[in-house]
Amino acid sequence: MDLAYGADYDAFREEVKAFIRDHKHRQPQPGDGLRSQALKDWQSVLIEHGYHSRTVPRDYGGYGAEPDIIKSRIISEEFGAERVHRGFNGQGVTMLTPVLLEMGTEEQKQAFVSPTINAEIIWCQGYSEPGAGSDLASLTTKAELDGDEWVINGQKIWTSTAHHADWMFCLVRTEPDAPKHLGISFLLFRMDTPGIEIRPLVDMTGDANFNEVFFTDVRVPKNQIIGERGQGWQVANAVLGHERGSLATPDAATNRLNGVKRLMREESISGQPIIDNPVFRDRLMRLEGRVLAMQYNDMRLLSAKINKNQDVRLAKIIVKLIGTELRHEIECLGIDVMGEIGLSYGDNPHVKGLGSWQYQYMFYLGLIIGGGTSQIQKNIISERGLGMPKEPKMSAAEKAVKGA
Amino acid sequence: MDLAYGADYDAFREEVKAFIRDHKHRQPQPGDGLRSQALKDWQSVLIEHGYHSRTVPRDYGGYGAEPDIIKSRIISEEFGAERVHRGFNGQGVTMLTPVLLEMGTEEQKQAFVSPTINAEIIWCQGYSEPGAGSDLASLTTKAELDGDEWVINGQKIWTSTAHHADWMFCLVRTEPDAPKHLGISFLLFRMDTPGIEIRPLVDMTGDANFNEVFFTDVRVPKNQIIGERGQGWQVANAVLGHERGSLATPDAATNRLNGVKRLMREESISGQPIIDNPVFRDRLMRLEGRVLAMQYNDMRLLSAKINKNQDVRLAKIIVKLIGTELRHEIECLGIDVMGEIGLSYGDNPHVKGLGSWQYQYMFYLGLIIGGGTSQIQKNIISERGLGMPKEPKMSAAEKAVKGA
Amino acid sequence: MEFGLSQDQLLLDDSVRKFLSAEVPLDAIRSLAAGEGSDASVWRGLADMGLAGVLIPEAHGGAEMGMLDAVVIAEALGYAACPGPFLSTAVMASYLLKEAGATDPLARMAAGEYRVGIAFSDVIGARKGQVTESDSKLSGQSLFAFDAEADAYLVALADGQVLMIEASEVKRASLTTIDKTRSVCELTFDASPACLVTDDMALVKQAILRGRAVQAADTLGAAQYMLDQAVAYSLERKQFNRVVGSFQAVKHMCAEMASQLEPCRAFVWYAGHAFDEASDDAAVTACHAKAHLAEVGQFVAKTSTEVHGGMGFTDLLGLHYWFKRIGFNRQLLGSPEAVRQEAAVLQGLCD
Amino acid sequence: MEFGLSQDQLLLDDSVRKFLSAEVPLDAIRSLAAGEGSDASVWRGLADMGLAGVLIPEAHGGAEMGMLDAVVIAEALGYAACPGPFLSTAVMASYLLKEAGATDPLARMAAGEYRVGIAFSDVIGARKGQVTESDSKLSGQSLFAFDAEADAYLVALADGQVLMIEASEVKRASLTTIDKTRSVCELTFDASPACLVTDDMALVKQAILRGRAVQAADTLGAAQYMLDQAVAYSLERKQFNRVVGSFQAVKHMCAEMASQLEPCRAFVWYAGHAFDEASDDAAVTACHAKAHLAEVGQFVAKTSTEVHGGMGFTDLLGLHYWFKRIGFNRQLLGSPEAVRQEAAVLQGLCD
Repeated sequence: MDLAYGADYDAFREEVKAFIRDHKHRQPQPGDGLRSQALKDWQSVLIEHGYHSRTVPRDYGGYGAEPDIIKSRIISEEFGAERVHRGFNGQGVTMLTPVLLEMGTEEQKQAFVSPTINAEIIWCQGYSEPGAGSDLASLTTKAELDGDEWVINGQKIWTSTAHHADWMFCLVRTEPDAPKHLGISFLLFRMDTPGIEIRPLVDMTGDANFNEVFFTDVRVPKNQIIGERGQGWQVANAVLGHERGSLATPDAATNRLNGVKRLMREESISGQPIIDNPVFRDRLMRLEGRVLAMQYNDMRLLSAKINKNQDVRLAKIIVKLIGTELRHEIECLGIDVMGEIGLSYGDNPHVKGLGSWQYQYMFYLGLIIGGGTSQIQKNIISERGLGMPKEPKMSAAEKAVKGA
Repeated sequence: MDLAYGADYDAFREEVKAFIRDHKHRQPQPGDGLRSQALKDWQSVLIEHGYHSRTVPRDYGGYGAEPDIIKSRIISEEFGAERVHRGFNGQGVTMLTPVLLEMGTEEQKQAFVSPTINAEIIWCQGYSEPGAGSDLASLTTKAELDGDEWVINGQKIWTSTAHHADWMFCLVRTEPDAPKHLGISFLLFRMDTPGIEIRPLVDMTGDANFNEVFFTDVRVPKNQIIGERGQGWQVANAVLGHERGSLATPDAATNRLNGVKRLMREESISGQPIIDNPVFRDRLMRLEGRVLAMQYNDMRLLSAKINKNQDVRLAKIIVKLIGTELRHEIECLGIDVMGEIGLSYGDNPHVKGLGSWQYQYMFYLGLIIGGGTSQIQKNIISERGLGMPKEPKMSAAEKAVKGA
Repeated sequence: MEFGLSQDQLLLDDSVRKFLSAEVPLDAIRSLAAGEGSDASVWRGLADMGLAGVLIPEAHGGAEMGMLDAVVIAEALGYAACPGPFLSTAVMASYLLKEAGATDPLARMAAGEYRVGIAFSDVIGARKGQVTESDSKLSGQSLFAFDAEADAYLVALADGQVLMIEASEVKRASLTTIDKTRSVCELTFDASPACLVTDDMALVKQAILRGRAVQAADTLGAAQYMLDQAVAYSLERKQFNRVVGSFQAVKHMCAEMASQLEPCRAFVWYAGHAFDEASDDAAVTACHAKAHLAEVGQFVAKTSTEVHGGMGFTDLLGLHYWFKRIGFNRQLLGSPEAVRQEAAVLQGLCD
Repeated sequence: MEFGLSQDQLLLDDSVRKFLSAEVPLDAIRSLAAGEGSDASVWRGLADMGLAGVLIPEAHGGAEMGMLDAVVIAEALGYAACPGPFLSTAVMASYLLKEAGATDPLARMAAGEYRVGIAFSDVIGARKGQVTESDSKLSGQSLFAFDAEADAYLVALADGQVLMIEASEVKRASLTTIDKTRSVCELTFDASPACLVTDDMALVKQAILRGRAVQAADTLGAAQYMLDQAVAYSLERKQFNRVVGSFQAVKHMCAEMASQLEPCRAFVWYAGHAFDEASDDAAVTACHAKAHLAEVGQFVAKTSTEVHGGMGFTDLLGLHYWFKRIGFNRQLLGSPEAVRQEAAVLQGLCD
């Protein structure tokens, strides 16, 4: 057990600190949007210094460093501690870029990587469909080849940045007769292609965090495909795992827990500081114990990435299930301790700097469901983590009876 | 809503009170066993006055009253309040007697009912088998007809009074080629029949609350069968439902909760009465809310029995699941509030009059599992209570793969 | 002996539910949530059925029913996520004004023409700054008053005085909460003239207790709706070639919801009945019912949303209106912890 | 940077587990529970491997390892439900005597020849009547001392004084608890001569904290055993023509156990390590680890038993020894509520 990063890394940390000190004033301000010059400039500065797209090769506009998890962690820690803008990290950056680098043609890499990491192309992801939430293999949006073009018809849902995006990377069924997992292709296309309609999908928070996207005879050049026809499932899966882990980071949970703690110290009900209420304090401490467990679990995962000598399969696949649930419960405590005032929402002046517990409470319920419901997570944990059998498939006869 | 029982019943209650006042001194004492004359005498007195076997016809040795749920309830309340011995209520009385009365031949009723309710024959029940816990239909103990006798081979488990019993009522497979539910018969036989071996089954409490019973060529006269060959499943099911409800009565839960409350008022830790600890008090109150819900649910069930105009199917089938879990948690609080002393067990002097929380904590875990695990209960509730589909059966091909 | 609803109560339940399913469709809730339309016509309709005057004596134009009836109505209102001042005007204010002998407004309240809101923050859980009274004039702020459209408010001070004040005499700022089917506001008093209704703290406490019993029923209704929806949705929606309701995990989630919820029905009935019979255990039962339903409701709200998968998270099915109503009930008139503490105090287990 | 066990620690873990699986089979636990046999040979074996002296300096014949090593050992001991005075003698007493400079007994303790028990009831949660000291003589009762076979006891008084007393000087009554793999007794002092070890309350607290971290690891090990058994049993046992482990409900029970338990591994490692590094958060972490493992352990103990169905309830598989060990750890050195309260005090959140 050695929790120190060592002298070289300490030096690197100083570099990062110095960078932040010197450049902090140039970061985008709250009002600056996705399309602002301020964001683009900041993005360039970050890439130039290796604090964004660090391992993307220089040939494609990145910084070109070797992967180094500890350096990534140090950057993350220092930017987090100083609350400095991390640059744009949409789905194009986090999910498509690795796919392009691994499976794209040279031409595709040249065309897309640099504009993507420089926030010149904003992407959205078209995976989920209304009939295929936890079950991507049964997606039905289809693309048929007509001359030199794919013609797409169907619908996507849970498309988070569709209304801001320039392009979409999308899974479509191209071989309707192939077995389910083998008939899918991975296409790229512009969002202003005729036949695309975007409808915002308002959710329980009242915001439209997601969209539905409808395709009617959308025509896409034949070569805008990553990988081979029918390999889209494999292409997408190469990065899907990445998404699942990132929904529930223990750092954020720690921050929110400390937020509740602050709230309980600062606020009083009937003249008594909330922290003096032993029942709420016990709930707080109970949650703190759970947060600590996830925090050290995360350090173990980080260490396993660096040292590659530990089996952390189980420690990894439980993070989404436990982490999202934990966040949901932390937010619930934030609500409960405030009594009636805990109901405040939106423009209610009592929401003030306390943070919107109700918003996060609902948003984290969304995350418990999204990216594989808790039920799917438990299936995965029992099957991949504990070696238990898969759900038996129904016989054909029964499908006929139960289906339809 | 009318919670009064009415004048007639008030008069009946007075009768019961008077009986108790006049006869209490004759009840069996703690040392009197199953075979004691004291118990038999008391049993006679109870039957004679209609406080036991109340609805069993006089021809078969009972009191011969019409069923009256309120009177039963009043008897139960008054005997409970005065902690008076209810007489012997083994499985012969509660489970076999109704079966005999409904499905036995006249000869069988004459032979068995009176000695059973008079505690002259003690019965044990042979349903469960090691390979068929929640799945009675797959029991494998078999009986083959050889001349005028059934020859039984196999094994039973969870046989609670086997070591005290004179007779067993037992489910055996008599038609091996019939569909699973249709090949079972309901037999009666003496426990001293050659070929029966009883092994006590020690459980986690340290006691042997149950037994295993092994049969090797046990020969039983052909006519000792209730119902027809192959109908044993239907015969047994006629009374099984009765057992499930009785495992978790809210009155007992209320008593135990009041026990914890008393404990918390009487005991102190570090000079502080436990009841002054707000965290434990909150747990107590939370449990009290849950107990009250079950208590009024029980009144609703009672009322439905009397008035027969309410649909209480769901209210009824959830009792075992919720009731056993609730008891388990009440016992847990009894342990937790005592700190290290809460670990006391068996002959430990600190157990004293406080009641053995640890024993009940484990015993109720047994009841959560026994008589249909919580998983089976939830299947039943979702299927029968909410109309959701049954588990799909595996296809024959898959059985071949997964089975064996 | 009959533990259950009378024929009259079953008819009441039936007619309220029929009215609500016709008059409060999801679209009406959506409009109200969007700040369009009002609950005025629904409230008038409910008043025409006698519901606004459920606790008001016939002599004052009310229906003179009991708390069990109020509980039956509240369950139906919760099931429909119905807006309107039932809790404030028809239950808490009606009870308090009647008991205090301040019967003047009762007839108009029963007719659905006069709404009386509740501003009890100082008693429920005071924050910095309390409302003070001097010479029948109020000063200060009441942070959390319901409803926002009331014609007048009952303001409870920490010392147990209750005053009634016309809405026109106060500055009223509407407060956004998660629940758009109920309205809440902040009242600011500036030597505002008010009228003493009572200085009997016991009446305030009793009004709050009755409010809690009614709220428990409201949560029961809302949670029952969410359970019904979850079961129905799970039998429609398919994943992996099966209706999701055939998966054991989903079946067990529904079974757990039903198992926790079903006993609550008898519980809230008794909570109402205990007031009608003036039973010794009425106060403790009301607290326990409120706290217990808050916990069960939260479990059902979350679990039903999960059974709905992504659809549960969206606005499309409108399920969240019930989720939020249950969340609102959880906090209103005291969080579960606070209410359980009171149940302990009522039993003499602590001060 | 490496968060995890060193090669040495992995070897230690491996060798302890091998030793225990050979020397502490279920039959040995059964015998001990039946009051037959003793843990003497196992303890001697563990001492030969250096475990009895894990925290004792080499100068005094110990292995001079650290708290992380102690945690690794404790997890293995819990997994095997191994009897013996590891917590009392090897952890709490070793630490306390070493820090207090009372080094005389250390060599014999490290050799496994001298067992020192812990009688801290008056500090952990005093009942009526405390132990008093006068002129180096003890009077009164210590209600809950572990272990029952110790050669001497450290007795902590409410004022922070710790005295050591030979077992021969006290009246010792063995106490039955649920857990037959550990032994507990009641000590009665009657002006019994004892020897002052320290009057530094901080040392008592530190010893308790170290005990808690080690106990958390013991629970982790025991719970991991119960999870492993549940998965294995569910893949063997058939019902309704399927192995029960193929039912989604059973799979999810196992998934929930694993999800709660797995992060505890890193948690207890850090709890041990924090003492070795003298980190500021060592005390809070130890409390949290102990309380968290108590809750997770209870969940796993119950759920694993349920997965085993009726077999889990019987003595046949011996599963209940682990169930009870987890239950024992839950209460020993403070119930979860008490320990969480201490975590709050340590952070200055309350007095």
